[in-house]
Amino acid sequence: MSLVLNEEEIMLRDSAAGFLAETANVEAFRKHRDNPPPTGFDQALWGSIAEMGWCGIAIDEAHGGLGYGFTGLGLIIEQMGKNLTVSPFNSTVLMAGTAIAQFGTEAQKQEWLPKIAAGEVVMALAIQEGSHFDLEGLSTSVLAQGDGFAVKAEKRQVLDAMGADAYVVVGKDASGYQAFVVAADQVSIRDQSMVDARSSGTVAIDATLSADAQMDIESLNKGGLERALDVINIGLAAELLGVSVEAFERTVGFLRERKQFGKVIGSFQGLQHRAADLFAELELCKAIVLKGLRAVDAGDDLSGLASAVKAKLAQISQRATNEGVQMHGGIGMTDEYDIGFFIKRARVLEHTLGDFHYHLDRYALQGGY
Amino acid sequence: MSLVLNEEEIMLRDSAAGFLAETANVEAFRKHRDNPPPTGFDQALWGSIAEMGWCGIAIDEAHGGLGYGFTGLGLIIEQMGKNLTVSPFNSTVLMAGTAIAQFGTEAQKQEWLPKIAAGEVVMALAIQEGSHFDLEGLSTSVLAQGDGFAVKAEKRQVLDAMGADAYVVVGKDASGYQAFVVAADQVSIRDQSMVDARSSGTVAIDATLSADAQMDIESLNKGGLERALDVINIGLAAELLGVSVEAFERTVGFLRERKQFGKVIGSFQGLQHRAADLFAELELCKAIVLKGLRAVDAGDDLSGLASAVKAKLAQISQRATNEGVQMHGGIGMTDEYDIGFFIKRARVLEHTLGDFHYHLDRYALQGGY
Amino acid sequence: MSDLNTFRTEARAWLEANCPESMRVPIRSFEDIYNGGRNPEMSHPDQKVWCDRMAERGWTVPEWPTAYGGGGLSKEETKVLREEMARIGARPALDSFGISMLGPALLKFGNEEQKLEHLPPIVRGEIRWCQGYSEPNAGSDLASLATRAEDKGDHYIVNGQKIWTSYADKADWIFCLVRTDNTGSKHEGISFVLFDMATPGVTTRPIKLISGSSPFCETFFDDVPVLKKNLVGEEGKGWTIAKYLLTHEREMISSFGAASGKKTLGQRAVHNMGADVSGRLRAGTLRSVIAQYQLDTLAFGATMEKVTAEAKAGQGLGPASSIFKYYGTELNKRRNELLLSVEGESALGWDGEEYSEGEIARAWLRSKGNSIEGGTSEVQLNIVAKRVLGLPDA
Amino acid sequence: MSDLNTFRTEARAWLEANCPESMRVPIRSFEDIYNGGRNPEMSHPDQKVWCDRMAERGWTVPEWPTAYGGGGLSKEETKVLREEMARIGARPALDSFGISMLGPALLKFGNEEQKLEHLPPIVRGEIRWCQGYSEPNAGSDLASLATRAEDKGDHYIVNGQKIWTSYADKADWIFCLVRTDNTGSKHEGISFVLFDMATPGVTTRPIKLISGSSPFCETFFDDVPVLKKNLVGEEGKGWTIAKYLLTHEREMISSFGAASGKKTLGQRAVHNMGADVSGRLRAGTLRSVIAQYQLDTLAFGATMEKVTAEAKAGQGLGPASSIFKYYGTELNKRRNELLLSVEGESALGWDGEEYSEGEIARAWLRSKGNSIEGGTSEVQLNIVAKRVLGLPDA
Repeated sequence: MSLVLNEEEIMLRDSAAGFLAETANVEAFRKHRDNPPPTGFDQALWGSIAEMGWCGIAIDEAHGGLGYGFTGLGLIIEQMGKNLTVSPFNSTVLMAGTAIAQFGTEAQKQEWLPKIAAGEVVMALAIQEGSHFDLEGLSTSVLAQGDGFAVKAEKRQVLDAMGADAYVVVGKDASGYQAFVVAADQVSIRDQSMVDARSSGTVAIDATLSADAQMDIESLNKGGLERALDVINIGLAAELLGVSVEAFERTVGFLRERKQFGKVIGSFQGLQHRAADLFAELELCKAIVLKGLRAVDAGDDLSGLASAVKAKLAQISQRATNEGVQMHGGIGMTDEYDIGFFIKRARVLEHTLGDFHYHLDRYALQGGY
Repeated sequence: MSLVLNEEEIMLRDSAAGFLAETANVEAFRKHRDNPPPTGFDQALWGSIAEMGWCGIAIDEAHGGLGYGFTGLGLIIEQMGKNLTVSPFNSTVLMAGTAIAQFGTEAQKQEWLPKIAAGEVVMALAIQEGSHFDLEGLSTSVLAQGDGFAVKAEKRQVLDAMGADAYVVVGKDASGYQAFVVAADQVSIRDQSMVDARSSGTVAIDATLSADAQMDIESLNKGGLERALDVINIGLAAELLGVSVEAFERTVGFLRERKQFGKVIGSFQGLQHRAADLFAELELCKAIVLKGLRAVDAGDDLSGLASAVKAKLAQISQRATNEGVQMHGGIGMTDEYDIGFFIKRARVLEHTLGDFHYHLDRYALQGGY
Repeated sequence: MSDLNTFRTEARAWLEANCPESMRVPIRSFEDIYNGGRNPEMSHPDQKVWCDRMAERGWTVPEWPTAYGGGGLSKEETKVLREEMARIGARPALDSFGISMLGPALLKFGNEEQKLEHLPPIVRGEIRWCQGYSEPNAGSDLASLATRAEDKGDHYIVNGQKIWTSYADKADWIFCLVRTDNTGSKHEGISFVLFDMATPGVTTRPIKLISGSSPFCETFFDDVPVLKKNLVGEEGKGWTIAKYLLTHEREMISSFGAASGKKTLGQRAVHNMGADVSGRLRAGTLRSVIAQYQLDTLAFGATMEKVTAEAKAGQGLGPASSIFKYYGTELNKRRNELLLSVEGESALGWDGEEYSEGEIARAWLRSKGNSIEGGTSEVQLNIVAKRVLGLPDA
Repeated sequence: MSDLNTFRTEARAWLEANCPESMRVPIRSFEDIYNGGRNPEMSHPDQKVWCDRMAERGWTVPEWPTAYGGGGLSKEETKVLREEMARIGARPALDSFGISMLGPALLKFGNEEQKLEHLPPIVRGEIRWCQGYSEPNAGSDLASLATRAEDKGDHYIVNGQKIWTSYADKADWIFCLVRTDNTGSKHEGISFVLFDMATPGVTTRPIKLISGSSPFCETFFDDVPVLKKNLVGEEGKGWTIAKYLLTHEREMISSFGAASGKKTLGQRAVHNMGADVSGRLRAGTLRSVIAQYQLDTLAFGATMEKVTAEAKAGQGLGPASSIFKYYGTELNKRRNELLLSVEGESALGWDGEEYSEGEIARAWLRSKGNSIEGGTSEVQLNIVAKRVLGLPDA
C-alpha cells in the first residue's frame, strides 16, 4: 500500500475537479439551496455523473461496476466536498452501495449493484434512531412473522430520503442485527430541513417484509455491518477533507488580499501561525484519508483506522471552517458570502454516522483503553 | 462572600511577599536544591515563619491559633509559590493541620493544633498508595486488634516525610476510612528524590496503634475526609497560582527585553496573542482561587468547587510553565536559569492529591454527568 | 435612609397603579422589547401606554437630569426603582440605542442645544437611533473609514456607505462617524454627526446572515445634507467619542458568556446519551470537553464577580476587565459547539416546528459573529498584549 | 541485478568474517555508539576494531567516493550492505557529525584540497567534529551572529562565543560560522571555517540542562588563528552552506515524534489505573487526551509515509515536509506530558534506582528543548506561513 497517487488516479481526480468546478460548484449549490427541487437533487447533474461512470467505480465488474477501487471513489467524493456538490451520489453509491456490497445477498447484489453502477436508481441508508448515531443503542425493531418479518422503526437523518427509490434499513431483532432492502412504497417519508440544505428525511417503516427483502444476516453480524460503516465513514471523511481544504484555501486567499490597519492581514504573525498550524493539520488529514482509502482497497482490517480517520477529519473540519468564518471577519458572517456554506456542510457531515466524540471514543476502545 | 481583598488581607499578602522575596526566594531555593539539609528544610527559616505567626493563621483561637481564616493562609501560600519557598509549611500547616482540624478528636486537636500554630512541630499527611492519588482505591490496611489497631501500609509521595515529627496516616478498614496520628518512631521512612527538589518520602507503617491514636472516625467518614482534601487542594491551588503567575511575569519581562531579528521578540504578534490569552486564563485562575479560599472560610459546600479550582490551576500552571520555557528559548533549557524550577515545582504540586485529570473527572461527576 | 424608604413607598404605589397587568408578564421574544420610534413595533398596545407613563416621570431613563427629560434620580434611588419594578415583574418600559449609546455620548460631549433637542425625545421613546460606525473596507480597523463629509458652509454633504448598522431600517435618526479631513493620521479628521434617516439620499438594505435574517443593515449615503449644528464635539475629534462608545459596547457584548440556567450541558448530555453505572456520561470524550467548558464558565463567572467587587471597593477597574469581551465570546462559541455535540441531529435542523425553526443551529451560527463584532478577538488580544502586558508594537 | 547479488554474497561473507561478536549486540546506551576521534570513548574495545575494519573498505561511509576514503557504493549496493548488516545484527561502525553534517557540506561546497584533507579522517573515525553555529545573543536569529574573524593576510583571528555546541568538549575539530564582514545585510559577510579545537585560545564548558547533564557546551574563542585554506566556499558566502546543513538537521530532529513500540500509552494507563466493565480506561478525561495523541501520532506517521512515497515516486518533496520538525517535536512534547499523567509519581522521580535515575522526568524536561533547538516552532510556523502559504512579511 503506497500513500502516493498514481498517474491514473491523478487524472481521475483532476477530471472530477474540472467537471465539478464547472457544473456542480458552490454557485450551483447556492441555487439549489435557494430553490430546492422536490426530490432533493438535480436530475440532469445526476445523469451526467452517471454518464461519467463514477457510480460504478468501486463496484466490482461481476456486478456491473468498473472494479477500479475505493480510492478512486474517495478522490471523487473529496472533490464533491470542495465544490459542495449536491447529488444522491453519497447516499446511493457510498452508503447504500457499500452496504449492499458488504452484506447484501447475492440476489440483492445482482439486482441492485448494476443499477447503482449505472446511476439508474437512487438509494438511501436508514439506520440512525434518535438524535445521535449509536449502533449499540439501536432498538429491537424486527420480529420474525411467518415466512417474513414485521419491521417497525423510525430512522432519522436519512440522506436523500425524499428522492430515493429504495432503502437499506438496518435494525435489530433479539439475537442481532437485521437489514432489509425496502422499496419506497413500503415506508413513509418526512422531510427534515437540515442546516446544510441537503435533502434529508425521516423514514418510518411499519410493514411486513418478505424473506427475500432480508439481507445476508450472517455477514451482517460477522463484521459486515461494522466494515460497511467503516468504509462509509472513510468516504465521508474524504468529503470532509474536500470541505476543509477548500475552506482553508479560500481563507488563505482572503488573508493574502484583505487589508486592515494599512497592511495585508496575512502579514500579522498571529494569523500566520494559526494558518500554518492549520496547514499542518490539513496535511495530516490528507495523509490519513489516503491511508484509509488504500486500506479499504487492500482489504485491511479497518478497526482502529476508520474511526481515527473520521475523528481526525471531524476535528480539523471544525477548526478549518471556524477559522474560515473568524478570519473572514464580518463578511464571513453574511449569507451572501460563501464561506458559511462550508461550516454548515461540515457539521452535518460530521454528525452523519458518528461525530468526533463518537469516533474518538471508539478509536480508544479499539486501542484497548 | 466578596471576591475582593480587604485592607488587612492586602497588608498580610504584601508583608509575606516582602519577607519571602528577601529571605526565602528563588536564589535560596537554588542553594537548597544544590545542598539540601538532611531534614529537608532550613530550621532557621522555619523558625522565622513561625515567629511571624503564619502557622496559626487558620487555626481557631480555642486551639492556639489566630482564627484569622483560610483566605489569609492561601495568600501566604501563593507568595511561597511565587518564591519557590521550601519549608514544612504546606505539610504541617496546610495538610496535617487541616486534617486534624477536620477529623481529629478533641484530644488530638488540643494536643497538636497549638503546636502546629506555634511552629513547634513538623507533621506530614500520608495517604497516597501507588503512583496516583486515588481515594476510592485505597487498600484495606487497618484491622481492629484488641483495644487498638494493626496498621500495615506503604504511603508514597509524602511531603516532608524525612523531617516530620508525626504523621496523619489515612487508610481503610472493611467498613470505611480510618485515620491515625502516628509518631515518627512508629514508621520507617525512605527518601524519595523528586523532580522539584523538595523533600518527599515513602512512609511505611507496620505497627499496632493504641486507640487514642485513632482519629474521629465519624467525622472522617461523614464528609470530613473529603472536606479536608478539598480544603488542602484549594491551598495547593493557591501555591500553583503563585508559581504560574511568577513564571508568566518573568516570561513577559523576558519578551519585553530579548531581541531577535532586530526586534524585541515581544513585538511579534504570534507571541503577543499567546501571552494575552494566557494572561486571560491567569486572571480566571486568580478569581477562582480566591473564590475557593472564601468558600472555605464561609463554610460553604466545597464539592464541585474544590476540584474545579485544582483542575483549573493544574491546567493553566502547565501552560504557564511550558510557555515559560518555550518563550525563553535555549536559555530557558539551562539549569543555570531559574525558569526551569517553576515547571518542576508545578508538576509535583499538581500531582499532589490528584492531578488535572483526577479533578476534572471528579468535577464532572459532582456535576451529575 | 429614611428618604430612600419614602421614595420606595411612593415608587411602589405609583408602579402598582400605573404598570398595566400585561406589562408584568416576562419578555418572551424580541418583539416584547419596546424600542419606541416614529413607527414603533409592538407585540401589545400597552407597550406604548407603559412607556408614556414612565416617560412622564422621566423613569424610562431614571438617572438622566430632569432638564433633559430624565428622572433625575440618584444611583441609590435608581436601584430602589429597579427593585420595585422587579418586585412586580414589570418590564423595562423602553430600551434603545438612544438610551444606551447616544445619550451617554451627548451628555459627555454634546452642547446644551443638542442635549435639549435630542435627549427628551429619547426619554419619551419618540425617536429611535441607530449607529453608523463600520464600513465594508474598514472592518476591525474602524479608524480607516472612508465616508466623507464635505464642508458646504452651514452644512456638510455626506457620501459613503456603512455596514452592520443594527436596525437602520427601523431607526429614525443615526449617529454617524464621517471623515471631514483626509490630511492627518487616520484617527484624526473623523467627526461625529447626527442626521435624520428620512433625509433624501439615505437608503438601507437588511443583511442576511449565515444564521438567517438579522437586525443588521447596509446603509448608503448619496449626497446627504447634514446641518453643522448636528456635529457633536469638535470637527475632526469624533474618534474620542467613538472610542468612548466602543468600550461601552464591548462591555455589553461580553455578557454573552453567561450561560442560562436550566439543565447543564452535562445533564442534557446524560439525558440524551445515558450514563454508566458510576453516573459518568457514557460519551466519555464529550464528557471531558463539557467539564472543561463548565470549569471555564465557573472561573469566568468568578472573574466577573471579582472585578465587580474590586470596582465597588474603590480599587478601580482591574486589568482583568480587558479580557471580558474576548473570553466571554470565545466561551459562548464553545458552548454553542458543545450544544451541537450534545443535541446531535436535533441541533442541526434549520426549519420546521420539530427543530423550533432551527433555534439551536441558528444560535450556533450567530455565535460565530460574537468574536468579530464589537472588536474581534484578535483586536482584543492586541489590546491586552500592548496596554496590559506592555509589549511593544511590531 | 546479478551484480547486486554478487555484491550481496561478498558482503555477507566479509561481514560474517569481520564483524566481532560483541558488535552484533543491540545498542543499549549512548556509550555503545562509536563516535571516533583522537581520544575515542568506548564501552567495548571492539568498537575501534570494528570501525577500523569497516573503514578500510570505506564502508563506514559507503556512498562517499573512494577518492576520499569512502566505499564508492551505489545507492542499491548501500541498501544491500545495510540489509546484510541488519541480518546479523551488526551495529553501525561509526556515527559522527563528520559523516552526517560536515561531509555532505564539504562534498558540495569544499575544494579538492579540503576534501582530500578532511574526508578520509572522517571515514576512518580519526577526527571527531562539532558544529559552531548558535550564539548566546542570536537564538532563532542565527544570521545575526557576532563571532568575528579578522583578516590577517594568510589567516583570520577569531574572537567570540558559541553556545549549544554539542560534544564540543569531546570534538577534535569544529566547523564554525564566523562574521568576516559587518557592512552588508546580516546574511552576508558570514563565512564557514574549520579549525582544530586544540588551537590555543579555544575553551569549552559543558552546559547543564533542566533535565540534567547534556552534550551541549559553551565554547569561547579568544584570538584563535585560523588558516585561510580552512575557509569553505567563498568568504562571506557561508550562509548558503549553513542553510544547507540546517535543513538537514531539521529533518533529523523531526523524527523525535515517532513513539517507540511496547505498550501504548492507553494500555499503560489501563495497567496503572484500571478499566471499567466496557474496557474503557477509568480515568476518563485522561483517556480522551491519550486518544487524541494517538490519533495525531497515527496521522503524522501517515504523513511521513506519504511524503516519502511521493518523493520516491519522483513527485518531489511536497509542502508537507515543511511541517515535520514543527509537528514532530510538538507531538513528542505532548507524549512526554502524557507520560507524566499516566505514570504519576513514578514519573516525577529524579534520582535513585526506583526511578531509573529519573528517566521519565528527565526525558520530559529534555523534550521541552525539541521545539527550540534546530529552529524553534515559531520559526517553523513563520517558514510555512511565508514559503508555503505565500503570506507576506509584516
